[in-house]
Amino acid sequence: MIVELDAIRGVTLDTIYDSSEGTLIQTCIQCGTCAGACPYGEYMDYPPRRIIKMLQHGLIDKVFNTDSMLKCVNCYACMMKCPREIHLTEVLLQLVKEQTVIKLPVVPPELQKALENNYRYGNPMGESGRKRANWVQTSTVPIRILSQNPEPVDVLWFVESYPAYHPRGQDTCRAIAKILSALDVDFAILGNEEKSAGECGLLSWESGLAEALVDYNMAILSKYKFNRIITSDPHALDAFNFRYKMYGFKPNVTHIVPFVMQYLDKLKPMLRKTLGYSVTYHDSCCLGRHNNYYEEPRTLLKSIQGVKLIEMVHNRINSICCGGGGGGMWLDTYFKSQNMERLSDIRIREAIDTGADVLAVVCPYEIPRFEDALKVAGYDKKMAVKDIMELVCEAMED
Amino acid sequence: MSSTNGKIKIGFYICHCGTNIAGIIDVQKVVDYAATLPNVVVSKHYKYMCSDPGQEMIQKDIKDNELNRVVVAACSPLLHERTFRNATSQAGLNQFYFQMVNTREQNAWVHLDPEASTDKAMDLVRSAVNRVAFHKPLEKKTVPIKPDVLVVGGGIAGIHASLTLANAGKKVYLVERDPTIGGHMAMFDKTFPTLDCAACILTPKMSAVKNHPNITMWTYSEVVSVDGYVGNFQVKVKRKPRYIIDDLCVGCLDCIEACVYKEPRFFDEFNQGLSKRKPVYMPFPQATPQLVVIDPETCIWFKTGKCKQTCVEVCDRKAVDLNQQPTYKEIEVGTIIVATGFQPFDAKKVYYYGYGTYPNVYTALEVERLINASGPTSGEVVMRDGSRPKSIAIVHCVGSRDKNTNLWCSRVCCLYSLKLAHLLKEHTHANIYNFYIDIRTPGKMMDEFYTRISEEGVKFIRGRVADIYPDTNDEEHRRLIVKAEDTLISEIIKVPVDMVVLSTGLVPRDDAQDVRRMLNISCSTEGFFIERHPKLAPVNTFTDGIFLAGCCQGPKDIPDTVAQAGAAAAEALALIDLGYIELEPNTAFIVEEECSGCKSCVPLCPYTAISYDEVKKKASINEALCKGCGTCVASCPSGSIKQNLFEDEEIYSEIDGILNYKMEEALC
Amino acid sequence: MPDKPKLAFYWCASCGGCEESVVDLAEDILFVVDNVDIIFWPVAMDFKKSDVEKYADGEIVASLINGAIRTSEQQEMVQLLRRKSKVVIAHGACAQYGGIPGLANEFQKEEILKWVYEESPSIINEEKVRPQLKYKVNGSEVFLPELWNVVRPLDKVIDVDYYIPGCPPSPKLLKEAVLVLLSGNLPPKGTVLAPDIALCDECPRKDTKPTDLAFTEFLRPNLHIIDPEKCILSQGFVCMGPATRSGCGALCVNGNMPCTGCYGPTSRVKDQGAKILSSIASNVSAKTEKEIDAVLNGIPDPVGTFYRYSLAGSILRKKVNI
Amino acid sequence: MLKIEIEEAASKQWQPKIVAFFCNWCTYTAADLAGVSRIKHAPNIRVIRVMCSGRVDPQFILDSFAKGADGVLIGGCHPGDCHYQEGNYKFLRRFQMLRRVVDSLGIEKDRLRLEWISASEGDKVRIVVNDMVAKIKALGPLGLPVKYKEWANEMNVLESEIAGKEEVYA
Repeated sequence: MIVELDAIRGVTLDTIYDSSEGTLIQTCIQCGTCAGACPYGEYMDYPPRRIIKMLQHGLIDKVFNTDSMLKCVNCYACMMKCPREIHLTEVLLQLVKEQTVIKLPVVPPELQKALENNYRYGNPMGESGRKRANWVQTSTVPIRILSQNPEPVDVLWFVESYPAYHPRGQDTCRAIAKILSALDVDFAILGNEEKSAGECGLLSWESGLAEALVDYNMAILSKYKFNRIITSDPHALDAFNFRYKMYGFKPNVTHIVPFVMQYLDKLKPMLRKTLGYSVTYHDSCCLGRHNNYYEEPRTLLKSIQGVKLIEMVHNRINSICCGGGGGGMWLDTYFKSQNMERLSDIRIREAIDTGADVLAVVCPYEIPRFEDALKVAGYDKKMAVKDIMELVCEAMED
Repeated sequence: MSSTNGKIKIGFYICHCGTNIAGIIDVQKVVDYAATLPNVVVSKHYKYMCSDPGQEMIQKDIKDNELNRVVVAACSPLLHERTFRNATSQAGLNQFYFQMVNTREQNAWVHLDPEASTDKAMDLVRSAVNRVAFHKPLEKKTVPIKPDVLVVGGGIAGIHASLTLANAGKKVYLVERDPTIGGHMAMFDKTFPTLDCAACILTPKMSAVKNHPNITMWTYSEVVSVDGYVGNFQVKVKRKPRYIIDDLCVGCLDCIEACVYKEPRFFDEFNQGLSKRKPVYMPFPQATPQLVVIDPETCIWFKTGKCKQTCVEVCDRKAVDLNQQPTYKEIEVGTIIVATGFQPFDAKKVYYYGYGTYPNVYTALEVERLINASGPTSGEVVMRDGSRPKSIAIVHCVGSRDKNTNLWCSRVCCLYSLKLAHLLKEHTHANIYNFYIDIRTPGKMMDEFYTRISEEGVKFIRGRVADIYPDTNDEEHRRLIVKAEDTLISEIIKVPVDMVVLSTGLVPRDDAQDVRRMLNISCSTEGFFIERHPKLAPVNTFTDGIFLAGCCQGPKDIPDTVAQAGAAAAEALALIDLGYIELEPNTAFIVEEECSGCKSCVPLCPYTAISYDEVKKKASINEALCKGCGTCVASCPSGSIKQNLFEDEEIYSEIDGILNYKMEEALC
Repeated sequence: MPDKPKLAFYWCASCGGCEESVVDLAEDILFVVDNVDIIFWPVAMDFKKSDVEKYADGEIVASLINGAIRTSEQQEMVQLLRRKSKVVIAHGACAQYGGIPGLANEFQKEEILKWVYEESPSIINEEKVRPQLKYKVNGSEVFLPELWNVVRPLDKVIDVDYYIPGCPPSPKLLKEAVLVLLSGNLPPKGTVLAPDIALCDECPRKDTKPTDLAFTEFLRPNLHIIDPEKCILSQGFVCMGPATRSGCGALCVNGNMPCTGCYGPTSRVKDQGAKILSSIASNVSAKTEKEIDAVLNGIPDPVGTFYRYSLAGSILRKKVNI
Repeated sequence: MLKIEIEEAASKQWQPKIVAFFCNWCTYTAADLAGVSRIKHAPNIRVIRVMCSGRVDPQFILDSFAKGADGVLIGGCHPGDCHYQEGNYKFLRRFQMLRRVVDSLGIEKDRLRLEWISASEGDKVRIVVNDMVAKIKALGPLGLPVKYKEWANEMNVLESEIAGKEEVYA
C-alpha cells in the first residue's frame, strides 16, 4: 500500500489538506490503533492519533515543541494497522518529524554525529570513503568493482554502509558474494564510489541530507549499465523504492532475499549441509510490513536442511521493531535518558522465549543491535544472531 | 413520419425539486429555451413537479391547451416516470405520450458548474422534445402471476416470510441448504435488547413452518437454476441425498448411537466446532425437520466403501439408504423471496488478534454457543483449555469499519457485544472490558440497554485494539494482554485477560455472486444484494418479482430482518392478489411485409421469442415471450424489427436533439 | 414525333456498366426508342453540352445519371441536367451511394494521385509529371476538370427524384422505371425503384439457411470453395444479402458468389455497412474480446467488405481525418 | 505563458460533447447512483437510455459522430451480468467489429468507448467519464458537421471557375 509518490511530493503540513493524503487524514476515526500499535506509543505525549487530531484542529505547533516524534522508529506498525489506511509512517509522521527536529533545542549528539558523518563521508560511522570496498579483499570469490571495470552488468549490488564497514556486516557480504557467484549471477558493486542510500537521513528528519545523497547516488548509478539492483539492506530498498522514485529514478530494485528466492530451484541442491538449528526469524520492518515480504525469508530458511523454524509471539505484520529505524540506531543513549527500554532488548526476550539456537535476520542494523541486546539480557544459553544469507552460505559448505 | 401528421402540442415542465435542481440549474433559462423549441406550447417550472399541485398543473394544461405530449425534466425516470405517466393518463392522454428528462441524479447532483449544467439540461430537453413527437400510444401488457412463491433460505427471514405468505393462503416452497431451518438465529443464546431466549421464540416458528399445510419445506436442498420472469419463474431445486428416507425417519437417533464411530470426532458445524459430532447426526435437538443426516465427507462408508453399516442395521424402519442419489424438483412460481443471509467475518484475517493462534480467543458466535444451555458445555463458560475466565475482553469492530477488511459498520456488533457482556458477566462474574471505537445503539430500547449494561459494571474502553499477545508474566502463558490506546484518557493500556471475544462483523456469503447471477439481481460492490431503491423500494430488486429479506441485503438485527421479511411477503402478496403484472410495452415486433426471412435474428433471442414460420418464410416475435431488450432490433440487417418505446426514429431524434442537429446540415 | 418525351442519359464516375444495362434491354430498347426521344447520351451518340443548354429549363422529362460525382466537370454537367430536367434519376449504385468509386473516400486525394502517377508499380514517370488543370498549347489554354477531394453520390450534389439501384441495375428494373415515367403515375419523391425487402426474400438458397447461425470463422471466396447448394452466409462467407434490397433475382448467388450489396439497403436503414456488420457480428459465437477478435480477423477489410458500394453514401461518408 | 492562456481560453470555449448509451439496468442505474452519492464528474456526457446495450445499433454510434459528437460512450452490464442474459456480449461483438471500421475511417480510438459498469459502480461512472473527457479534450473536437461543410466548399467554387473559363473561351 505504498502511496502514489508523485501525489505527495512537495506536500507540507501547510498544504497537506490539499493533497489526497489530507483527505484521508480527515477520515481518521480516532480509534487509537496507531498509538496502541506503536512500540514507543506509551512514551509519546503526542502519539499519532493525537497528532492527527491536533492537525485537524490547527494545534500542530504544540506537537513540535515536544520530543514525541523523536521516538518514532519508523517501523510502519501504525500505518499497517490503520483502519483508514492513512499513510502515517510514509507521509504524515515524516512531515511532523522534520518540524520537530528543526525546533529541537539540542539534537541528541549521537544522532548529530551520525548525520554529519553521513554528509561528510557518505556513511554514518565516519569511516573513510576510500575504505568502503576494503572488505572485497577478504572475499573468497572475485567481486567486480564497476569503477575498475565499467562493462555493463546484469545485477548491481548496492552494498550499503553497515554491510560495507561493520565487521559482522562484512560477514554477510562475503556470504552474499559466495551465493551470487555459486548461482552464476553476473554482478558487480560500486565500491568506493558508493555512498549511503540516504534512507537513514530521510527518516531521521534530514531531508536535505537525504536529497544530497540521493543526488549523488543517482549520478553515480547513471554512469553504469545494469538491469537491476539488489541490496541486503531493507532500508536502502525502501529508499530506492520510495524516495528515489520521486526524483524520477525508477530502477528495478530487489532485496537479496526475494532475489535469491528466484533461484531457489537452482540453490536447493547446493544446500547440502544439514545445520541442525532451531531458528527464529525476526521480520524487518522495511522488508516485512513495508514491502510485504513475510513468507519469502521463511521459505528460504525452511529450505535449509535441519532448520526448525519457531515463531516469536510477535511476527509478520505484528512484529516488533529492533529499534534501529528512523534514526533509532543513533538514539539509544537518548532513549535511555528517557527511561525507555531499548526495543532490541524487548525483542530479544521474545527470541529467547522461543528457545531457538539462532535468531535469523535480514537487515544489517539487526545483527549488532541484537548481539548487544543478547549481552544485556545475560542469556546463558548460547544464541547466535545471523543474517539469513550467512545461514544459506553455511549450508552450502560441504 | 405518421406520428407528426397531426398537430403536435407539447407541454414542457421543469421541476426545482426544492433547491436540488434549481440550486444549480437555471430553470427559468431552460423554460425560456424550451418555449422556443418546435411544437412546445406550454413551458413552465414548478417547485415540486411530483407533488399533487405539480401533477394537477400538467393535467390542467393538457385540458386547457389541448396538449398531446408531455415532457417533464425532474429526477431520474427510474424514480418518477410512473408518477408522471399516471398524471398524463389521468388527464385522458395515453401515458406513453410522456418523456422524462433526468435533471437531478444525472445532472444537478453530479455537476458543479451551473452554466455547464444548464447547457446539459437544455440539450437533454431538446432531445426529449424531439423524441416525444415520435411517441406512439401504447398499452401496457399484462402477465398473469402464478400464485406460488419460492423462498430461498430458511433463516428467520425466510421462516417469517414463508409463514406470512402461507397464513395468507399462498403456497410456499421454502428451500434451505442446511439439513435444518433456523439459520444463524438458532445458534444464538439470547437476543438483544430484550434478552429473550432465541430458541424460545424461534423454535415455535420453525415447527409452524414444518406443519403448515401451505408450506413445502425442502431442507438440505439448493436452487440450481431459475428461468422465466415475474409471474412465471421455472425453478429447479436439487435435493441433496440425506441418505435417510424422509418419510420413514422418526428422529429416534438410534442410528447415531449405532454408528461405527463410538465417539463423536468430527467438526460440529452448529456448535462452531466447539463440540464434535458423528458422520450421522442431528444438527441440534430442535432441528427442523427432525431428521438425521449422513455426511458423506466424514462417513467411512463413503470414504472407503468399507463399513459394517450398523446404522442401516439398527433402523427397524429401514430409513437409512446409503444409495440415495440427488433428486431434482422442478416448480413454477410467480415470485421469489431471497433470504440467503450472511456469514460471519473470518476473524483469522485480522492476524494480530490471534484467533486460531491463541486458544482463548473466541469469536462472538462461538461464545453464543458456549453460553447456551444446550451448547457444547451446557452453558458453562469453560474455555478450550478447560479453565474458566475471570476477566474477558470483548473486541468490537473485528472486520468492520476497516479498509484492510470491510468498510461497513456491521450494525449489530455493538449490541450483541453488550448482550454477550451481560451474559458472560451473568455466567462467570468475570471482569469484562469492551474495547470499542464508537458505541452504536440506534433503535428502540437499544441505548437503554447500553445504560443497563453499563450499570452492571461492564467496563468500556474507547480504543481499537492494536495487539493481543500472551502475558509472559503468566506462568502458563494462558493469559492474554490486550493492548490499546484508551483514547479518552490518552493512555496506552495493556489489559491482562483470560479470554478474548472478537465481535466479528457480518459479510456477504461466499457464494452470493453465484446466487446473484442465477437470479439476475445485483450486488453492491461489497457483495450484499442491492435493493431497487434504498428508501422507496427497499425489498425490491431490479428484477421484477424477486424480493429481498434479511442480511443478504445488508447487516441487520432480528427485528429489522423480520420486518423486512414481512415487507417482502407483502410485496409478493400484492402481486399475487392482483393476479397480473403490468409490463412495459417495450416489446419488439416484426413488420411482416418488410421481413425477408433471413433468420439472422432467430438465434439472438435469449428467450426464444423469435420463431421462423416455414410457410410464410418470415420471422415473427411472440410478444408474450419478448422481454424487450432490443438486441434483435439493433441486429436486423434490413431494419425490419422495431421496438416499442425505443424505435429507431425515437433514438435518432434524441441524438439530433442532444447534438442540436438541424436537418438542413445534411445537404452538405 | 415532336411530342415524344425527351430523355437524357449521362455518366459520371462509373465503369459504364449502367449504360450497358440500357443496351441489355435487348428488344425492349425498341420499345423505349419508340416511346421516347433520347436527346443526350454521350456514351452512344455524339452530343455536346451545348445541345443540352439549348433546351428550356424542365424541358427534358427525365435524366438518368449514372456514376458518382468526383470532378468539377461531372458536377457542372449534372447541375446543368438538373436545371433542364423535370425528373432526375440516380441510375445505379455509383450515383445512388458512390459505388465502387466511392471506396476512394478511404484515401485522401493526394494519396491517390501520388499512387496513380508516381508509386504504382506499373507506372514509369521519373519526372513525376502530374496532369495540370490548365495547360497552354499552340497559344491557347486548355483545361482539365478538377478532381474533388470527396467522392459524392448524386444526391449530395443535386436534388434527385428517384433511384434505380444496382451495379448494374437489372434491365428489368430499368424497364419498369421507364414504364413508370411514361405512365405519369409517379411514386413519392425519393423512392428507390426496387422492392423494399432484403435479398434473402428471393434467394434460391433461403431454405437452406439455418435458424441457429453462429459464426466461428469467416472465409473468403477467393480462398475457399463455396458449396453451391447451401446458404452462403451460413458457410462463413460474408453475404450482404440480408442487408441488401432484392430486385436482382439473386444473380450473384445463382453464380455461386455471395451478394456484395450493390442494391443498397432497404428504406429503413441509414447505413448498410453498419447494419450488416451489426447482424453478422452479433451472431459470432465467441464471448471474450480475444476470441471475438480472432473470429473477426477473418474479415480483414471491413470497410471494403461491408461498404463496398455504399461508403460515399454512408453516415460517415469518408475517412474523416483530412 | 501567453500561448498557454490562449489554449486555455480556447479549451474553455470548446467543451467536448459525448453521447452515451447506457443500459437501463446497470450503467444508467450506476449513473443515478453517482447522483444519489453526489459523485461529481465532468458535465460533458448526454445519456440516452436504452434497455440493454444489445439495443445499441452501430448506426446510432456513427450517426452521433456524424452529427457532431466528439465521443460516444456505451455502458452495459458486466459480462455474465446482463439483465437479458447475453445482450452485452452481442454488443461487444458488434463493438469489436465497428471499432475496426471506425479506426480505418480515421476516428481516434479514444472517441469510442465501451465500459461495463454495474448498478453499484457509481464511482466508476465518474472515473470513466472524467477519463474519457480528458482524453477527448486532448484530441480536440471531432466536429464532423463542420468538416462536411468544409468539404462541400470545394463545390461552391465551381461557378466562379466556370465563369472564368468561359471568359477564356470567349
